Amino acid sequence: MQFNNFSDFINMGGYGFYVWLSFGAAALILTLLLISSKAGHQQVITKIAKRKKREDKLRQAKDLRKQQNEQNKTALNEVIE
Amino acid sequence: MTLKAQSTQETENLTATIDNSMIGDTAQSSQQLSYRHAFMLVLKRDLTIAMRHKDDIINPLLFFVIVVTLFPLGIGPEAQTLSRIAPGIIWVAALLATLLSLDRLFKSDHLDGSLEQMLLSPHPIFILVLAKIFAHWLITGLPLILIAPLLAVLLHLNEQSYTALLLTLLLGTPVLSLLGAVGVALTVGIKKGGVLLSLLVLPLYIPVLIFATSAIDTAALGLPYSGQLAIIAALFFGSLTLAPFAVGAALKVSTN
Amino acid sequence: MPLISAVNLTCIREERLLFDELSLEIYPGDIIQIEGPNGSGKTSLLRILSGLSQPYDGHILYKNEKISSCREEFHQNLLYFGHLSGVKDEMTAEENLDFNLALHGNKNEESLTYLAKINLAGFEESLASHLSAGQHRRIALARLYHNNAPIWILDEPFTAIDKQGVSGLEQLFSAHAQRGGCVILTTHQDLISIKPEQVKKITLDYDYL
Amino acid sequence: MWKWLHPYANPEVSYHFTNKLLPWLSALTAIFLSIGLVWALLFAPADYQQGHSFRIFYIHVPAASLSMGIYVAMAIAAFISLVWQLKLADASAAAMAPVGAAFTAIALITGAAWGKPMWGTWWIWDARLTSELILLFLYLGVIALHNAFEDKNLAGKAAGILTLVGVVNIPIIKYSVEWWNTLHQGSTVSKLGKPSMSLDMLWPFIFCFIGFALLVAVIICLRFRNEILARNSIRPWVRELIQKNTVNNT
Repeated sequence: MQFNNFSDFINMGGYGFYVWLSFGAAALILTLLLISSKAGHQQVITKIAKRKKREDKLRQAKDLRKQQNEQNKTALNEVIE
Repeated sequence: MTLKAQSTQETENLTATIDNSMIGDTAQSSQQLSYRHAFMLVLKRDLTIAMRHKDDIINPLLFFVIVVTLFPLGIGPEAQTLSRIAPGIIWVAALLATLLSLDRLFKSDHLDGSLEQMLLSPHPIFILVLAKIFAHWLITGLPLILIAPLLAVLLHLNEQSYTALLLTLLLGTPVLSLLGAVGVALTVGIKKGGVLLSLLVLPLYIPVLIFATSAIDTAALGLPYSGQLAIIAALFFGSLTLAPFAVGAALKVSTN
Repeated sequence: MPLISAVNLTCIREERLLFDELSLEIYPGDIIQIEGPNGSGKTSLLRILSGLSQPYDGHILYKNEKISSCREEFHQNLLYFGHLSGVKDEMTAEENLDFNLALHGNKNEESLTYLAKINLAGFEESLASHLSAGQHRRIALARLYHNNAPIWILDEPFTAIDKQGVSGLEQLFSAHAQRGGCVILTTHQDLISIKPEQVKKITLDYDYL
Repeated sequence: MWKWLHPYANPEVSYHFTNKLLPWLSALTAIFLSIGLVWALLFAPADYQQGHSFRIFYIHVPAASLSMGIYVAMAIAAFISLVWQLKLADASAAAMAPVGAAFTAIALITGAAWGKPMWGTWWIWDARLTSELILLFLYLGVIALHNAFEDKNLAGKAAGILTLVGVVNIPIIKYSVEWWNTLHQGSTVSKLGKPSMSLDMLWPFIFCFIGFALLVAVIICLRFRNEILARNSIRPWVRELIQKNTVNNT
């Protein structure tokens, strides 16, 4: 142990400001990067999930339209017959 | 989803009856694909367009002159200070003027579709790209070199440095055009590529700037500056051989 | 032997699957019309066929050879005409045509006759910027009359072209197909003067809509 | 080698592989980094000349060398993706760029904070600092190009070309800046001599270095995972994965 007490440790032999600035800045940047990278995973998943929902809706609408068309057709055929 | 377009039977009968001499003998009816021919073709076209669109030549030049004139106004008219920083000012201004003119290198061709046609031509892309870059240098680099001595007078450049200034510009401005072309090719498909272009290209210009200004400074002291010139020449040949391929690859990405 | 064939093409644009595992073979004499609603990937397909765009997956063959390995030969035999006509405003009609022909390695002795054929006689010396949109496209289309490239890939060739011009072009297409070339085109209009049995249709429809 | 590599070139396999790798890597990172940092801050001796300010060294040097290393790794990935069309290499290059930029920024900030007590000024146009600054510009260019394209595959290709152009230029830039620096070096600024490291300084340094390198690996893995998902969003396996994920959440 190079330091006798806590205030010595903070003071860093007069260089405290510079040492803690360096360590603080590094810690800040790395934590932010780590958090954003980790959060990115969930973001990507929600984004894809949202798009999937939209596509499902569109597909349903398409199927519905097809069904209606067929119904109309059969109705028309019945009328003709 | 699989679709198959099948050949109809009729077509074979038809082809038999009709003279098909036009198809298939492309080698005879087309000109030899010579590099020189392709190079001259594109060069001539780009110069013709520039001549009919003269502000393309004049605007970067005016920009160059105005930027250089701003420095004495900002720094002060002392001849000693000005002659000390003259090489740097002239070179930084030349760099910015080149950057300003780069945008047009591929932009208008991209917008009207002629870039696509060039990529689809049977000529190798690098030769067409090289011709375009050479045309760009003739239109912007060469006028800069011609007007630089005049600006050097305004900035009280050391009398011994004029040759060095001209030589470095002569070797250095082609490097600026070549490296810049890579940046433009990468950003030509992007809507707001202008600012991005400077971010991409300016760091690559640093070596040229350093060696060119140092050559001019060394010349002012009356010392030999052939070392710096040799390095700029090396940069020139290096970028001359590598940049056209990078530009070709980048253009393919940008027009995708 | 097919002139040009696509093998298992997959195309993704803006994170949307336009087509998946698309294969097709195009033979000499084919006139192929690609249909589909806006945004269904017609232009993307044509650009991939011409080698301008890279597909997400799959590849294009020219005479059973990958186009990346016979680029020069393929490009000599290809005439691609996109949405953008590739005509420079600063040059005259004749200069534009001359350049476009020479760029693709063709002789350009007869560019005046080609311009006359596409109804641009008298405009040879005018700058393209003074001409109308339809005339712009005609300058680009004049290249079709110098037809030594068997593969024509034409994206909406009839845009801004008048009725007479359209029927002229259609005749040109069927003549080209009869000579042993192939025409791949997109258009929203029906082809009038080409017999329906001569035209093969490919319909693109997207999966997710 | 290709046979062995082949299964990992499948996005699904490499996604799950990365997922499995992450906890182990994170644990190792935590161990090395905590040992290294505690050692560096508390137990390593102060430098006889620079006193306790020397402790900045334990971040500055790993950050600086990693920032260069990441660029080279990114260039290799870009080369692989351009030559062999390997989409995963593209994704990994995209994952590396922000990490590299962050470490370059750390190297610059710690360099300035170290310079102030040592040289009496926050910034000097020292050759190493200058080339580090230019490296930051190169990184920012790559990131900006990535963001400028909407299509991720195109973005990857464009950024790959730029990365390769940059990697050719880095030695030239570095050499020119060093040469420029010796030319303009004023006599007032004394450069830091290479610290002769004793063993009780070397060990914490080694731990810090490995710790930071592992941290880089962890962050790159995290981002790589995201890139794979984003690039394969229409693939059935991603759809299934998301289905499971959303079911679990609700």
